[in-house]
Amino acid sequence: MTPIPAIVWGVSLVATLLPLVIACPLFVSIILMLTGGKLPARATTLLVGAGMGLCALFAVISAYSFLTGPDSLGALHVVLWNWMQVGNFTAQIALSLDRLSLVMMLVVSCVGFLILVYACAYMYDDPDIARFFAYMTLFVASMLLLVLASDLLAVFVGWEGVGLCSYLLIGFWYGEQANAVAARKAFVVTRVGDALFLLGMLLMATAVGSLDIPTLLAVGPHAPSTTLTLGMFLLLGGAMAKSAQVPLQTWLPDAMAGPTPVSALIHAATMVTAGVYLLARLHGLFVLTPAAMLACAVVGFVTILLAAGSALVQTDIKRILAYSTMSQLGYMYLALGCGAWHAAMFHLVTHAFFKALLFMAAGSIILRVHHEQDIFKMGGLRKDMPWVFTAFLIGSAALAGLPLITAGYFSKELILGSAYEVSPIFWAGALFGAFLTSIYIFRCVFIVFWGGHRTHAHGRSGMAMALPMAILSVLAIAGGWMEMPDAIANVHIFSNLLSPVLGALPQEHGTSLLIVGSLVPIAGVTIAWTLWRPRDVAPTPAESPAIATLRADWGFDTLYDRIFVRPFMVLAHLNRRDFIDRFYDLIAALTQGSGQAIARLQSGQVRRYAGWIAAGTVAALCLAV
Amino acid sequence: MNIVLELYGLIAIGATALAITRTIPVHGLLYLVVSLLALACMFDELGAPFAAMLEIIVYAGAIIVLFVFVVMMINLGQPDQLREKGWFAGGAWIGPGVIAALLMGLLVYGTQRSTMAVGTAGTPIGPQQVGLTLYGPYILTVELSSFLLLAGLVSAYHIGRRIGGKS
Amino acid sequence: MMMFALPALVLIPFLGGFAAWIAGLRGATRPAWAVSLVTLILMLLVLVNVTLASLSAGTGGWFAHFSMPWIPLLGINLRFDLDGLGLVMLWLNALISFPCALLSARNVSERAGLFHFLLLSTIAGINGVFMATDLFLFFFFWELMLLPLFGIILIWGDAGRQRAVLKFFLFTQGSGLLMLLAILGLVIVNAQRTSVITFDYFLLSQTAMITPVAGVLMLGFFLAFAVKLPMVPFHAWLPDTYAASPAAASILLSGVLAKTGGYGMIRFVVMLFPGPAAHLAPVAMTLGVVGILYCAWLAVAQSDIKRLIAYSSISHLGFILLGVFSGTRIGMEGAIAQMVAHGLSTGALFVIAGLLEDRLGTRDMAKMGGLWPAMPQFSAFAMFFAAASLGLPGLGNFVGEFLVLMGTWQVSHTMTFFAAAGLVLSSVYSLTMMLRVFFGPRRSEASSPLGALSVPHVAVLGVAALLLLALGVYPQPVLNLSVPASPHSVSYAQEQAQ
Amino acid sequence: MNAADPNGALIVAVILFSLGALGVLVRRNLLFMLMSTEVMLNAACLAFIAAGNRWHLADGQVMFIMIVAFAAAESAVGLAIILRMHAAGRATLDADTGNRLGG
Amino acid sequence: MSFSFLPNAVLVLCLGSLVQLAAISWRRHVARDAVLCVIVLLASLASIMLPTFLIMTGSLPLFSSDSWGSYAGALIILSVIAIVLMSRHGAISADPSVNSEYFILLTLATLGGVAMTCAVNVISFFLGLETLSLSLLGLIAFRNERLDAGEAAMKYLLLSGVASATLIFGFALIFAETGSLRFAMPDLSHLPEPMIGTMGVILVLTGMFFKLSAVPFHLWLADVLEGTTIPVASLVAVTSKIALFAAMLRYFSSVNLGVPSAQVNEILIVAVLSMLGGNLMAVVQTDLRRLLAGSSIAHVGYLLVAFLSPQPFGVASAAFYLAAYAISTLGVFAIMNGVLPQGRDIREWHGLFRRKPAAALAMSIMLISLAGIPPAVGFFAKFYIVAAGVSAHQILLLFVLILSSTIGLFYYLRLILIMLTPAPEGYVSRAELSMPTPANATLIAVLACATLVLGIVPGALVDRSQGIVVTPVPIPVHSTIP
Repeated sequence: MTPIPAIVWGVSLVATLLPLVIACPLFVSIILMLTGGKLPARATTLLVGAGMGLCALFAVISAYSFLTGPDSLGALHVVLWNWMQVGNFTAQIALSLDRLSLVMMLVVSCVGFLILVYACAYMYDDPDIARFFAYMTLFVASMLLLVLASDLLAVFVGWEGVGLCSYLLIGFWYGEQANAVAARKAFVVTRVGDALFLLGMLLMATAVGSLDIPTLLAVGPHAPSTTLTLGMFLLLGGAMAKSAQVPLQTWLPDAMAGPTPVSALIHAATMVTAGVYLLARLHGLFVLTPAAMLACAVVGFVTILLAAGSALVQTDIKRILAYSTMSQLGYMYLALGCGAWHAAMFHLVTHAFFKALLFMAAGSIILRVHHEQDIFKMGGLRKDMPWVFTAFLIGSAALAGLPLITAGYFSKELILGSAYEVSPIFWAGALFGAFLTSIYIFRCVFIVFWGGHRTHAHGRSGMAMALPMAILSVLAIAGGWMEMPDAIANVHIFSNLLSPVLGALPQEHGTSLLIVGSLVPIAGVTIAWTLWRPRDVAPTPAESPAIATLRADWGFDTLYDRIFVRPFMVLAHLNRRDFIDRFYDLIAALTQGSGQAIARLQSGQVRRYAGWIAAGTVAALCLAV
Repeated sequence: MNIVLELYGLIAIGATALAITRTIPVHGLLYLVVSLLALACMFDELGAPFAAMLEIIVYAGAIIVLFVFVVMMINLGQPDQLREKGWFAGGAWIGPGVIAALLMGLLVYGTQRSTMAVGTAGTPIGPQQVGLTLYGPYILTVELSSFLLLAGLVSAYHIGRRIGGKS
Repeated sequence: MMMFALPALVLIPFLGGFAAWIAGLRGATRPAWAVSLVTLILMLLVLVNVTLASLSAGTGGWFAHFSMPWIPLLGINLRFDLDGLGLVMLWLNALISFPCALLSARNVSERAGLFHFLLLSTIAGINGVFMATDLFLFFFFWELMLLPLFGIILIWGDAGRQRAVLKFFLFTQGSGLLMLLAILGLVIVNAQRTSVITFDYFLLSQTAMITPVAGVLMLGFFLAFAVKLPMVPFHAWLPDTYAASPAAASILLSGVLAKTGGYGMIRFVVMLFPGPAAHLAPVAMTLGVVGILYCAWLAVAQSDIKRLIAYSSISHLGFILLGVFSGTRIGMEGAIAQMVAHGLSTGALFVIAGLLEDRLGTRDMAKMGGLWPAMPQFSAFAMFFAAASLGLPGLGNFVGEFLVLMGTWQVSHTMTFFAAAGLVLSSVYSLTMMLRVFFGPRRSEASSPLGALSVPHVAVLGVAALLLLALGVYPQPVLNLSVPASPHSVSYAQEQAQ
Repeated sequence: MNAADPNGALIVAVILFSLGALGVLVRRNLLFMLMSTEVMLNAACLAFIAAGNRWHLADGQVMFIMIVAFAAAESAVGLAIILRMHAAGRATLDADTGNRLGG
Repeated sequence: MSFSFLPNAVLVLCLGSLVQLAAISWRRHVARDAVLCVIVLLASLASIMLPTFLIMTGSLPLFSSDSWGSYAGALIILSVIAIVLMSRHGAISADPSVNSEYFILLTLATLGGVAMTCAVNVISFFLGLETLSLSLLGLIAFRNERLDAGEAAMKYLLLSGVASATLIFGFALIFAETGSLRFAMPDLSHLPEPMIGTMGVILVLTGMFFKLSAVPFHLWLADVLEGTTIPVASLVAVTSKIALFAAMLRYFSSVNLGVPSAQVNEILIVAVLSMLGGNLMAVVQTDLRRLLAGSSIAHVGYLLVAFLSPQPFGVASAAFYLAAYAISTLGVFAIMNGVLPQGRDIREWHGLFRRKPAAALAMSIMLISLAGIPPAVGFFAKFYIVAAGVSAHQILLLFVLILSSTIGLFYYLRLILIMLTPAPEGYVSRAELSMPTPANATLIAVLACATLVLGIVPGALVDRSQGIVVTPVPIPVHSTIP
């Protein structure tokens, strides 16, 4: 019998609102797609604002009522319908809300809302604004699905959905060939990870019989450990590609080709952290596979350093931020690898705040200096745009992790502490990364905002851009106060929130680590000041082959190009006509040739014909002998 | 063994070999007549006097004469003879020679293995016996053979007739 | 009523085709077009009727039956039976045939009547293939459905069609003859066992055979279907043929005709020879994987958009092979879902390619580029179907590919790994196509005004998109319905006995 | 009269048959080719007569008569064709040259 | 009890030819002679159904009256009727006033063919065969002012002379070994020395293969088809082959061809060579008639597959295939004759669909039938043959059959393709489209309908062909003198 899809509309408010959280942006997107750009810009922005506002509102309400509700420590399950059911395999489209997904949902919807408001102003004059927001809202919907879905396969829908939107948005200004190429690159590289993710799911589904995350977490530990390890490695591979971790990081810097709000939303605040979120959700399984965890930590560790090194020599403001994103994601992976789920999630949240802020500020700058992105062509913007300067400074401080006053400080300290727990090498490397971070971001700050004018800024950032920046500035500072080490203040709001899901916060460490961790950013800022403080001569980027390599992502791009892309393409072009086809042509030619030969027997000379008859007879007589 | 039969056979073979190698058609035809006469003698030896007579009368007498007529009508001259000679140059013989030799070898090999007992042979099958058989069980084939000849007649008549502008 | 519905599904399009031909004799395009459309709608109504009746019969069995003697002396009957698989395939055929008829108006300006006759005859033949359960009848339709297509491609095709069509025909007919051998071999073996000459699928399925014989016979069927599907290395006919075909033919070819191969694999290889098929499975699956990767790789290098889609199509069809031969229920279901989804998505891509060729006068992607602003709506559709084709979750193709991979995983991890690598490559060629055609700066050659999409186009593409979306988010009805019925189905045997 | 040996006659027939075949293969003159086919027919006649002798049956001679009838008809038609071709303008009796059909 | 009789059809044809002769000797009138010819043929066709008129008891059996003979005889007569219908007076000869002989020769050829199919004695077979050959000679050279026709006739004459001589030499060897003129392959295992018998059979096969134009004895066919007129070409390609194949089947009906032996191996090899050779040869031809010659050779190969397969499918499938082959090949020739008589070069056929759609459609149906694609009759015929082959486990032959029919598809389809496409640039057409005569048009229509109807509803013909049996040739009471 045809099973009737089990649409269980929850009786509770949360269960009703949760699908709506996803549906709001989705509907906006569909409306924008169907109207096909015929809506005026104002209507579009209003629609987007309303849709996203509702989305964020629903998210907040449902979060509130969940936390105050009866099962706030557990999870709330909303089954929408049976997706597919073949044999004993079932996949459902179901949403589940627990404290982890709640945090992520809030980040996505609220930060998303802010960025979209900002984008309304940023993109107002673009003729394709409707398309832009169609993609953006679709992205938010996909991201929310990724966050809320209860079944890994449904997570994968969101996972690929955000990938597609990312592709579409990177290539939003498709008129430039380079943008479209960058978009394709981003999609294909993350697709490598997606394939690994898919394989991991197949493995888990076969081993466990379901992809439902609660079931996975419950039944998964009983699976053979090799299976589990392999599965975790595969999922880690998928997560890494999405989060632009070494060695699958090459797409992220190129992804800056998209409009800046895109970079803020997708390539800083939300999508790239999906991997972190996924691993955190599966931490129950992850923790059982030390090899995968170690690999995760190493990947994070390497990425921190490589990306920070690259960021140090970039000239494009957005690329600096892109590398910094990679580097910061590296911290999260390091934390995950070290089993510090809280730390990873906390850094995820604070990073979302300050990196979105940085991108918005950078976007404002770019918009006001005629789409100039080279920092060496800017300068002295401090006076032209004081508010943007302030916002950027706050973001930079948080990124650098200036002690006490920034959100980044607290989240980073949490990671450093847990890294030290696992290995001092991790700790030292991460610390060095933090040092580099403060250098490169303040290099950017000093070059862009101090010194003489090298470009002319115009206009003002409107309210729609300023307000989100202001809110995020506050969050970039105050967000950290949710969770403080005992040495400073006994505030554990964040870890308490997540503990029911992620387990208790591990033991804290002495203050010595904390002090070292606090001094390093300050040292970095000082060095940056000595190197790039305003001088009479305009600063120029240092040039040497080594630096060029560093700037080009340590040569990863070239390497991949040489060993993967080019051989693949060259061979494909060589074989464009398909050698198998040629083989059939050969057969055809043989047929034709033998036909010619046989036809040539008919020389028209009757003697020869008779000769063949006689020869045939002789041959047949030979059979008889 | 019958020496006479062998002798006639040798004559027939020799004459035939000469007949097919002549350059002048009339010479060839004359050797063919010799061959046919030798064959007729063989028929007689084999106890078929009626067939021997027919061989001489119809074959040598009628068919070969037909050939002679045609040779006369076509009237081939000296150049043709020279050309015929040229065609016999060495290489032309190899292929046909090999095939014919193989054919002969295989068939002789086959017939040699046959142990043909001489049954009631020796008593000739005279014209009367042939006549009775021909007009007895085979009467219908006689009837049919008339249509064979009719077909040959009509064909030859039509082909030989001039049609079109030249007439 | 149900009794005659099955032959009606063959006869209606065929007779309708005749009517269209007659209607088009005067030279006007419109009447033939209208007759053709009415015929298709009529066919659809019958199909709806059959479906409704079938749904009440539950899933997994045989729904409808028709039988009539044809050549009684040889045990050949006009026998049709319908199961879920057949029903789903019929639906696919019906759905794909609409765009072929609807969108033909533009390309086919002369001899429209003939065109519709040939088109509808092909459709009738395909319907027959999906229902025939007499092996001779099946073979008859199998060969018959190609003939009108031959005419369509030859008369309305592009440059190079002669070579392509010959290649197509030689491949399919040659392999078809192998299948004929196998059919007759099966019949003779059965006749030797039971001393009854019959071509009946159900009776033949009970033939007890020693393994080598069964294996050889199965191979005959397998090769015929492998060529039609096509499986690497028998794919060489496909790109040429697709490229040279007029839009309607390439839609039909890629959308349905290739699926007859997959259908045959299920019904006549796996179901009829379960044992030998299991032995063949590793080879077939390996070739499936090779096809997925090799043709995806070739697709990347193509500059002709139709060839690109053609190679991508072969690549996707590798999944069908993989699923069918995985020997798992889930893989089989996946293969069926993949057939439906691939039919829709590739069909739509060919609609798009045809339209591009129509508007730009070229299929060379080097001469396209930057078309999005000129035709945004159209480009959005293209993006959608490209996404479907690269297996975006939420769209139909993903369901098929995922289930196939899942089925394969239970058999071989290595193969699954390589097949999944095909997903990466599919994103490469799909996005390369988007990049070269729609993105980037505008090429001067393509600067002619392109105009908006016509209503039929929007309708066709929209319906295809909706169906893909529906299949992607709620594939369960199709998965439930499309369960292929076993020839040994108990309930059916009982019904026959009555 | 001695008993004739049909076996020896058969060998003579075989040799004659091969000679006829050789003639057809080696000669380019149509007239000689026609003659050679007559030789082959003769060989068959001889074989029939010899076989008739072996089994003491008149059937062999009956067949001989039929063959002679056929040979006469065939050579008549053949010669007619040669004459007609000659008259229609074929220059020589060479079978190898002047062919219009073939290829 | 043994009895001798003349088959009705032979008798009617004999009388008919005499009537025709008498009519001519009275006054020449071409149209009347054509009609007379058709009447004679129809009468002989009708007479096949009737009981035998003329029976002579107590004599040697010369003819058989089994269903195989009747079926093949009917096919022969029908094909000749078709040939008469497609004969146009202007085309048969330069001077239509002499065409009366043409019809007599056709009657005589039919007579020979029908006699062959019924013959159970070497002498009657030989006479039938040579009557057919001599009539064919006259017909081939009928346009005797043409060098082409003369050359074709000459080639046919010489080669058929060689083949006939070989054939009767073979009979002579068998006669020498067995003492019997029974027209049936001798049971070699009962001979003291089977080799000479085997050699005899092989020589007989040479003669038969020559007339059937099986590879490597096939070389004359293309030249003859090219050199003569279209109706005569179809007579050569269809009628004479049916007659010979029917006789050959009868000759070998008494032995089991499933047992390997020299002659079975020869037939097998020849079948393989014919299928491949004929098709390969046809692939490269640019002259339509030579192409059809290749096709015809290939079809002989297919027939030999049926030939080598035992009952029940063997004879039935051969019977069906002969009919299918006759219908389709005659159809092609009839269309050539009616629409493009000068269309030797296949490029002349470009764009026929545009210029003469009905004819092009009919031509396509015929070609599809020859290629063996449904819904034409050739499809079922090939199916039947393959069934026969499968039931006889002729694996090698079947694979060759499949391979060669795939090659064959190529040129049949290329022809259709040519008719669908306009002529290439720069090709100057020399052939003119002509309007088929009403008789020819009717013939084309009938053949096209037959191709389709028999293709879709082959049941009736299958029933007919399944009922066909070749009665074994009776062992005669020796022709002792009464």
